[in-house]
Amino acid sequence: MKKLINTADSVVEDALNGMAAAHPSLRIRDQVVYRAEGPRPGKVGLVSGGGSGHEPLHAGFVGYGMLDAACPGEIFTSPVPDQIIDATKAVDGGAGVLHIVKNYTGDVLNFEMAAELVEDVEVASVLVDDDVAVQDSLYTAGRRGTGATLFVEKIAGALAEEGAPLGEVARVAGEVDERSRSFGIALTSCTTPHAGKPTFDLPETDVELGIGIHGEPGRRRAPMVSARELAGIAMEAIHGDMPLHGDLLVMVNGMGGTPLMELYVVFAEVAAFVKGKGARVSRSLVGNYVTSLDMQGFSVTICLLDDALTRLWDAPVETPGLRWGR
Amino acid sequence: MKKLINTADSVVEDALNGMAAAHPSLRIRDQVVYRAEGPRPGKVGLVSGGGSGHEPLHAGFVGYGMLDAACPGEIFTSPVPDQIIDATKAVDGGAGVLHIVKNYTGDVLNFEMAAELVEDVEVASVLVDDDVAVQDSLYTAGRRGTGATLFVEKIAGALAEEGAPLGEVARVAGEVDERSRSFGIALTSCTTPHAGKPTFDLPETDVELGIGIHGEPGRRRAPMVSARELAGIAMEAIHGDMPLHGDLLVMVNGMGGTPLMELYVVFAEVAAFVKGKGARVSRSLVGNYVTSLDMQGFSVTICLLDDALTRLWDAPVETPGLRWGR
Amino acid sequence: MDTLDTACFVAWFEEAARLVRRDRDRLTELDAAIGDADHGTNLDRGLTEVIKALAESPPDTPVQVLTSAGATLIRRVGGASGPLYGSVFRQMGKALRAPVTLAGFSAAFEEGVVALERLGKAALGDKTMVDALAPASRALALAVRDGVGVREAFEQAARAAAEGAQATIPLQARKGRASYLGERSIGHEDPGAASAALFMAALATVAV
Amino acid sequence: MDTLDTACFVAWFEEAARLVRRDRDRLTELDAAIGDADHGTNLDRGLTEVIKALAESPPDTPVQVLTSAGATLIRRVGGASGPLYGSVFRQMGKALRAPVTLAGFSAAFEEGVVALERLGKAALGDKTMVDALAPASRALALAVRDGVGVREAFEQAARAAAEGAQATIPLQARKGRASYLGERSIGHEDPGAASAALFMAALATVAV
Ligand SMILES: Nc1ncnc2c1ncn2[C@@H]1O[C@H](COP(=O)(O)OP(=O)(O)O)[C@@H](O)[C@H]1O
Ligand SMILES: Nc1ncnc2c1ncn2[C@@H]1O[C@H](COP(=O)(O)OP(=O)(O)O)[C@@H](O)[C@H]1O
Ligand SMILES: [Mg+2]
Ligand SMILES: [Mg+2]
Ligand SMILES: [Mg+2]
Ligand SMILES: [Mg+2]
Repeated sequence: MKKLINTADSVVEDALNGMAAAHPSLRIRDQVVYRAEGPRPGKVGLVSGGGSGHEPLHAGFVGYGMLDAACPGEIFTSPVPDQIIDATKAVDGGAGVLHIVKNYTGDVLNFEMAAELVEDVEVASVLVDDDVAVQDSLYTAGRRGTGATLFVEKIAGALAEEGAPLGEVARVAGEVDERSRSFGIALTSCTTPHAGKPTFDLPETDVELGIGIHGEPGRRRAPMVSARELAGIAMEAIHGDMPLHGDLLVMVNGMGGTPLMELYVVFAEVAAFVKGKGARVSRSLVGNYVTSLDMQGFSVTICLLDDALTRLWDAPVETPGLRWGR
Repeated sequence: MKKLINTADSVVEDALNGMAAAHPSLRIRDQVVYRAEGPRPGKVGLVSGGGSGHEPLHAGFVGYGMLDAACPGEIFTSPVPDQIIDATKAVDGGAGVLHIVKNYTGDVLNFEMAAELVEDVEVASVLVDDDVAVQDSLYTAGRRGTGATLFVEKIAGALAEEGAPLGEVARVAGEVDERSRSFGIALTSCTTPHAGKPTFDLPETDVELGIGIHGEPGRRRAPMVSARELAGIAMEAIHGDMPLHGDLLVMVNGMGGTPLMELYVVFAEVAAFVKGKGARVSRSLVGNYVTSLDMQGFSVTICLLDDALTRLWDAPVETPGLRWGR
Repeated sequence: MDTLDTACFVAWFEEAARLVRRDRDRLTELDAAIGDADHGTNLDRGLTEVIKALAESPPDTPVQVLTSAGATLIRRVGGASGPLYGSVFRQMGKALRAPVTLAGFSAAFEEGVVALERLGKAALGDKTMVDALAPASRALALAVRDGVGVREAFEQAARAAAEGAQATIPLQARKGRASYLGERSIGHEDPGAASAALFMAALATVAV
Repeated sequence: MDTLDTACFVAWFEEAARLVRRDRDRLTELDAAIGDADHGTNLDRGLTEVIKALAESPPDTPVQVLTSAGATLIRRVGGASGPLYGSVFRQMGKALRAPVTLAGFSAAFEEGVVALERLGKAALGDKTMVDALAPASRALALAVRDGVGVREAFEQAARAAAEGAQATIPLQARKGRASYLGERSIGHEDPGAASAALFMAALATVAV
């Protein structure tokens, strides 16, 4: 394993120092990333967080039109309640705070503990669980939260910026999650700095289907095939769970080690699939947004848009990782 | 080698189809990427291009405030004169066209041929050669054009958008190149789709210092060390060639397979180095911008800013790969 | 001596920290197979902090040891195991009465395990740390019933935990990350159960 | 027969295309060592197009073969080798006079090589395709001087090109990508010189 790090123990802190140095729009305090300008009175505050290793998620989405604070944990380890409590208190502008939580046991437990412990702030929370690779049954921890987190953060962020009340922001955030589905495929495992070797071994001939964003092995292993066929597998999984129709927001997301060129190759296939189903790519994102360290592979996330959601998606956003309209 | 492609022969075309599907702001015709809205009368047109495999460079920088057209060649192979001629004619708004050419024999020859053959369009050209790893002597093809290409495209693009004449746009483009230096380090080789195996073998213990963006081996091999030390090597090379002072535009660029988190770790070290020299990080970019397929590693590019260049850097830009201010 | 004093409790965590440090890579590898390869690192970081906190503000009572350890784990570990282990010890601390007899220890430990099950919504057989801790708690209760001495009671608890951890191997996970793998989680020891067995092994070595 | 007809020239490019296809991976590997691993692919793509173009609009004269091949290489290859090889054949076509004698061929070929040297600003010993083509041109000129037959002249040119390519191995590159490597370019055969040797080998096999 070769990584651009100083030590495995310091990687999260070192990367946050780099973020602080690169983005004067951010302030970092006690391992929480804030907008430099602080809370806006009357605006609902948005806090998210999770294990590190998914950059730009979440810290890269702190800024106008998106998050007010992000709580990065250690690599693949959800943040601790203290971070979330600090963030929640700090971003409250009097209108309450929405916690955007990816559905992992660790994230859920730590955000719940924080929400219970924080005082004098009205807290609502939305659970993101968009990964169709996981059966949503009593026999699992439920579906994972993956790419849709970006959609929820963007759209809820825009709504909060407009001054919508907490209940409304939470409701729309939940709606975005309900209308979104993801599926991911890995060509290689990631390597965590501490483990120092790939989390799983994947021969040159195989891929993992239905992976999450923490280097967990997927639901099954399959032979490596063309971009067209891999995109087809992901799209069939999504379409089988949520029939595609109408205007879609489509993200083809790299897992961190996959170059943009390959993601565009996948996007062409995804767009062709969408067209074949009579639906329409109305908005799109192609890039490394919700990553898994250095893993090679991709995920597709699709949200069924309506006019209101499209308008909120298009609203200005100004963060290190996502920016338009200002 | 596992890549998200259909065939090695179709990868450039497939990726361009994906770009077209993802970005309604672009039009792609005969392997040239244009702004959808076409040339603006009276505005100097900006054309760049080069081998594919460096995405988002160049096609991802077509749009308001940057390029008018990009000519992508095959992987690591400069475009052919026909593409450049087509692009040059198509983007001319009557004020002439600037060719932004990275200093590689192939790019130089093909752009020169095109410039000779194109008729009725005033053509100027700027050669980007910022890579301090290469000795600029009679005994080399001169310094390579790498990260500074982005700076030149952005700043010249802003100036063209303001309506500056061709001579002025070319002059400032050249000035940006003169004030910019780069140095790159590879942790792994890239793998081209056709070759199907790494261009060079690099053991777990070593890095290549002074690499370009085409998988060429670097100037020398050295032991893998910490991000701090690697950043120091790159910064000493730059500082030794162009003493750092005043306000700097600093890019820490990933080679395609390096996750953002590691680039931020490097950026923290680069910022500390800059501070140590009494200079100031005034503007910055951290991300995968000028890549080399799936290579892991980074490059640093630094431009000595002045007020005029800072203003042009800050001017609005709206491209798939770089966007702010609108 | 029938009662467990503050030093015993401190020694428990010191020994647990030592065992987890020793087995850190093994725990992380177990987590790599069916999770996200951080359990060893997480727990090692947490227990290092626990020992530091205990050294910085030396506890006066067993309850203080447990309360401090529980709070530190919650505040420093993150992930699933931080709040879960933290809750075990925090709840155990709440339930513990001085002086600490084996019966008192057993009853408080059981409350800790119940808090864990409630927080994690996990039951025996879900392939989690519960599968090691619940049998250990039962072993303690049986030892109390049978009038067994502290040392032997703790050894029985350690054995029960180790067996419980081993017994997770053939199970399909229903909680935590491993549940995402469906049938592919079968055939691997649960990392949390493995670390729980270390906690109980540590207890056995510090028995008075 | 002392003159080279259109079919000879077509056969030259067909044989060159065959050899480059056969040695594509070797050329790419040579380029991987000191360049960017695309020379075999580039030239194979270009020559495939050359053959296609010659088939689609069959040339009537040797000049047309060269002009078509030169233009196709320039229009379809890209990189350094596209314009450089393209210029060799385009210039050679411009200089060629019918009917094509060995002396005429040699003189035109020399003009092609001079065009290459001018365009690439490369001289013998810079470790480029010039190192194979210039010796080949000289061998042709000597053969003309000595009144050698076409077949033997082409064989001598092929030998000179092959030796010239081999002679690039110990050189440090001063042009093209390989020059970036400085001393590390020493010890490797230049890919363009290697492909130039194939062009000359092809010529030898089609000699009348
Ligand atoms: N719902 C749950 N109830 C009880 N224990 C759980 C639950 N979810 C996970 N665990 C335990 O936590 C362990 C994983 O801990 P760790 O790797 O530190 O956290 P994470 O899964 O967040 O990476 C699992 O092996 C399992 O024993
Ligand atoms: N300036 C030059 N003059 C002559 N030949 C050159 C020059 N630069 C490069 N070449 C030749 O081109 C070859 C490389 O061709 P190719 O790999 O197809 O292009 P690129 O270097 O653009 O990838 C080199 O091996 C060398 O023989
Ligand atoms: Mg974890
Ligand atoms: Mg090339
Ligand atoms: Mg884990
Ligand atoms: Mg090459």
